[in-house]
Amino acid sequence: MTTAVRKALPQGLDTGTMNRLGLWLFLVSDASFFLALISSRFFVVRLETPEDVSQILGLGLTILLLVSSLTAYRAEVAAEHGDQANFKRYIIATMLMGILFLGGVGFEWHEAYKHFPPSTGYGTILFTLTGVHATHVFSGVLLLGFIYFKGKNGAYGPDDYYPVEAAVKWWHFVDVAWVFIYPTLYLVQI
Amino acid sequence: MAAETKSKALMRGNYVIVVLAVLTAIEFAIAVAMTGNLSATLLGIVALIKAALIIDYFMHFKQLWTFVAEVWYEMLDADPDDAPDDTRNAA
Amino acid sequence: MLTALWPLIRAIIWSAIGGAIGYGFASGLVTFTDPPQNLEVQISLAYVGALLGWLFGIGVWKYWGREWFGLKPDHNEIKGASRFFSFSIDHKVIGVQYLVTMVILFLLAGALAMLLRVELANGSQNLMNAEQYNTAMSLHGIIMIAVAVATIMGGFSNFVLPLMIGADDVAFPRLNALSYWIVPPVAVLLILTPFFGGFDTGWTAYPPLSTAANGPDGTLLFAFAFLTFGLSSILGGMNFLVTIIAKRAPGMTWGRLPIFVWSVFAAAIISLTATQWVAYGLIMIILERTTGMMFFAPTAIDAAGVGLSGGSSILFEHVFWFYSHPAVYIMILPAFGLELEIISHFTRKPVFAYKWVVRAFFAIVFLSFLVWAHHLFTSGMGQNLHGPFMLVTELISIPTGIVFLAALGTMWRGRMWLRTPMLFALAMVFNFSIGGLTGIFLADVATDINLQDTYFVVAHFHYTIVGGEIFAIMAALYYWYPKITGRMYNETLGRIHWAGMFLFFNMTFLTMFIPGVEGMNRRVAVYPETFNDINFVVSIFAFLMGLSMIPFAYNMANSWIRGDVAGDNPWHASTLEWQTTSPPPEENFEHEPEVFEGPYNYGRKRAQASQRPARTPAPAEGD
Amino acid sequence: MLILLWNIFPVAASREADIIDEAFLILTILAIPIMALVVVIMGYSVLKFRRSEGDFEDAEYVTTHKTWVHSWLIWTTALCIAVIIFPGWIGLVDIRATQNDVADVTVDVTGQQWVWTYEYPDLDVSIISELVLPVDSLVRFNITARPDDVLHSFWIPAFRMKIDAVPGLITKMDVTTTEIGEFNHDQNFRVQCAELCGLNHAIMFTRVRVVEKDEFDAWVAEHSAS
Repeated sequence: MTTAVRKALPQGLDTGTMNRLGLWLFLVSDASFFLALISSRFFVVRLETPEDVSQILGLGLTILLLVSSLTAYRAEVAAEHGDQANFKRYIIATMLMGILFLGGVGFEWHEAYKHFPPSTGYGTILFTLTGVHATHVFSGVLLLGFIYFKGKNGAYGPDDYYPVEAAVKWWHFVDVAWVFIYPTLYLVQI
Repeated sequence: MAAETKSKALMRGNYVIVVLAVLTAIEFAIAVAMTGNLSATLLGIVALIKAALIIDYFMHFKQLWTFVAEVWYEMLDADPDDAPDDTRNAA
Repeated sequence: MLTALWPLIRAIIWSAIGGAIGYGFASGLVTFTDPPQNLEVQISLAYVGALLGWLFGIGVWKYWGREWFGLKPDHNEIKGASRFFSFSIDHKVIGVQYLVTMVILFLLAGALAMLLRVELANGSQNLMNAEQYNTAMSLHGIIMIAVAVATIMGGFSNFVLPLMIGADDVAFPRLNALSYWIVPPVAVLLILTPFFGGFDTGWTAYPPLSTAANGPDGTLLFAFAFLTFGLSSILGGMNFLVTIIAKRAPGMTWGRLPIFVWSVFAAAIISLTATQWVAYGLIMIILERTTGMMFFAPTAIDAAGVGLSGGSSILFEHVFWFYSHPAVYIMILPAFGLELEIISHFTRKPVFAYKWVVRAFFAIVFLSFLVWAHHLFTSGMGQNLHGPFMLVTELISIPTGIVFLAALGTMWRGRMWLRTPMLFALAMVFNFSIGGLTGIFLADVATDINLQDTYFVVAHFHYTIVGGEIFAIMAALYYWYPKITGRMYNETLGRIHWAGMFLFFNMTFLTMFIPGVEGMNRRVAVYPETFNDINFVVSIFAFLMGLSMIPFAYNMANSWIRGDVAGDNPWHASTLEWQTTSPPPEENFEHEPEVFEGPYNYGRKRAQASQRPARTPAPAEGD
Repeated sequence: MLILLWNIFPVAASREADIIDEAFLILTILAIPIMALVVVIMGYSVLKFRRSEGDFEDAEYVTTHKTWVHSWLIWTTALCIAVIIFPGWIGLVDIRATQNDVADVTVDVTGQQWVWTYEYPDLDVSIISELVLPVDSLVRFNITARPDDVLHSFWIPAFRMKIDAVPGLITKMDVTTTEIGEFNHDQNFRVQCAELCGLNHAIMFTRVRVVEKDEFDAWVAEHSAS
């Protein structure tokens, strides 16, 4: 650990790197919010999951979101390589899946209201977790739409695709959150 | 990243999604087969692996990691005395 | 004058419009719900609307949002006095905005404390009824918490930190402006709470008291205020982390960072992550109040009243303290940084054991996340948690001890110059020793069982936060006053302020330990007559301490206009912020500074006698 | 100084109170020299190492001193561990020592805004006006709050013991009474709510009376429902 091995320190970083770093830190911050959300489930209802929870719907939502992550990744790769057609196609596909996901959550809420309304322990947790997550999905759809409308005329090329990367990263983050929410809400059992 | 060819990047995405699908199937199987704390722990581990895959391959985690590593190293060994002496002014 | 205030007036108009839209929308919404009358939903959405309108009006759209839609942001007319009332992106303006806001809030909450002491001067009811007392007490608490968090992390970090690392601005200037401009709505909300029935829960807002259906709506306002403030804190934390990592001047290696920068870095990590937890706690309160969710109540109970399923208020206590304990380190870590910084410059000696202090800061950050449950020793949480949390809590005294070693070691054989900043820094070392040592009594389960929720706790945290942090803030205010205003404060008044505040602070709060040990509980307007005498004494001292703020306020305001011109570096300090003009030009430094030596090279043989000014070297040839 | 401190404790009327006061005293005795060290070093520095106005000569360039830092670390760590073990850990174990014993008297306490209710399930007594306990006995309190009520905290300053009353949760507290006393003579014999519980939080207290065992039996006979 001497001075000799110390690598050159980056000082005065460019705006792109700063933006990336800022986004990462915001994601770290938001992740701790989800950590709080998920931990409250184990406090309020422990491992209790009612039988009325629709496992099919839960699995369907999970698959939808995972596949949308792939399409978002493909959109980013396309933008990085200047492939305009694929970029538009995959952004649209991701957004559609996002909207479908929101529809699925809406259906879930409709069903859940009958079986476990917000005045029950599990209902409280379900509505809060899916509500917060759906808000994130909604913001992700908006961001992707924004990127689409700005980029459909070729605004993003191999050198300046950072906005695409940022929107897609946000989308992946929402996906990661769901990766933890899914077992927390649907799969654990007493 | 720019050095990576497009087909290679896309292929990697496909691999990742296949592994994610398999892990989701395992998750579901665990939930069907087991209950209680054991099930919850295993589900947590699988979810961690899935998240790690997405974070690492889709979100390019090493962007952040560079800085985390640097800060970690520097906070343990930040010393004004160690800073290399500059000789430009003295010359 | 009116033209200078125009951005503010525009923001107020827009927030009224936004509030009206939110209220109308909510009124439409609640007609579909059952039961249809829920005023809290309307208050909530009206506030959200008003907040968005406020931000829109102050300039978020004009200077920022337009850009996203391909329109040209319009950012050139902000000059002169009006920049202090508008969405200015200059970190120095934002720093001044923060500092002035926080000093005003500090004096306001201090006045509330005086009211509380009038009520507490004897054991019977004499000024306020219980409801008014609870509201005043809660407001004093939360406003002071906001002041304690934001004065350093918002005010000094903004003004000084970019200068110290030789940057032209923070990493995200517009985000920085946003994180200031969501603070005034917080202050307005808090000041409005008495008109919505007050809020009677203390700043801790433990449910079920804070979610009680018959409770006042003021609690909802408080929850929104705290939530908004948390958002500001998160954005600020993120901004400073990126600034320190990315915006350092050439040659400003990590080892050459002034110690204050390190302490802000450590505190920013906490405010980035832990604040989300209290946000969730407050969201739970808001949801439970507005939509009838059940986070904090058992959903099924047996005959004996034991909850069979569902949550309990202990959930909130955990989530709340998972933020609020680390939050005291958001307050005190930068205060340690300020203390060491000032002691070093006023003894003309480097910070002793710099490397160890940096390590200690990060050790405190790490440990601070593991100690929250020491606030819950008497809450009925699982008994097996008591031992581990006692252990970890007491371990924090080890890195804190390192900071004391550094302070004492820097003083030792230094060449001390006792000006007001130094006097406050020394007083802070003294006060925080008492604060820290009495903390051990509260970390120890056995003594905490008795002392929890007594005046011992009140005295202890006033020793750490007022005696520790506010004293450091005062030191920093005097220290950087010439840099911020370009003028020198009045030394005599400064010393009078110091003497009064130090003396009467200690007399007030040292005395306050006694009723705590003798069994007087906190947050009460009336108490058994045994405690009459001692409380009367405490009240007298507290008023005298309040009086000592008069020379302070006068000095700050008067010297800004009439003070002597201070010169660029009145303290002959070596760090980078003193190597530019006072106040600094808009771009901070005439030329981008390049750093050749550590921050505290006092007494070191330099290659050239003129090297210290050369920390901002002349432009390279051909420039 | 220490005698002064000793006197500020209110009456210690239980076994637990003695343990807690002892812990407090030990921490105080440990804290005073540390405080003195800080004050002495600081005071000496202020008096000895002054410089006059306008003198900007530097002090010696000393950045660190390995021996000092290491020995300081070792000493603080040793002190810290000592405090964790005693009085921390040992005090904790001492206070909990009675948890598995059979209680002489059991009292079910229910808190609500702003009244405490005491039920002696074995003795068939239910009362809100005062809490009466026999001396030299192990008293076990089972404390809860009404399910639709708010948090309270059950605290008797004379016994130094305190625990929250949480809706939906039963918390337990053991007290071994050692001294006779009553509120009218010493105000520390009171059950005081210590967790802010709304409007009348300050006056949510009950008188406590610790009496001889035969007097307690007579009291029970008088108030028993059967």
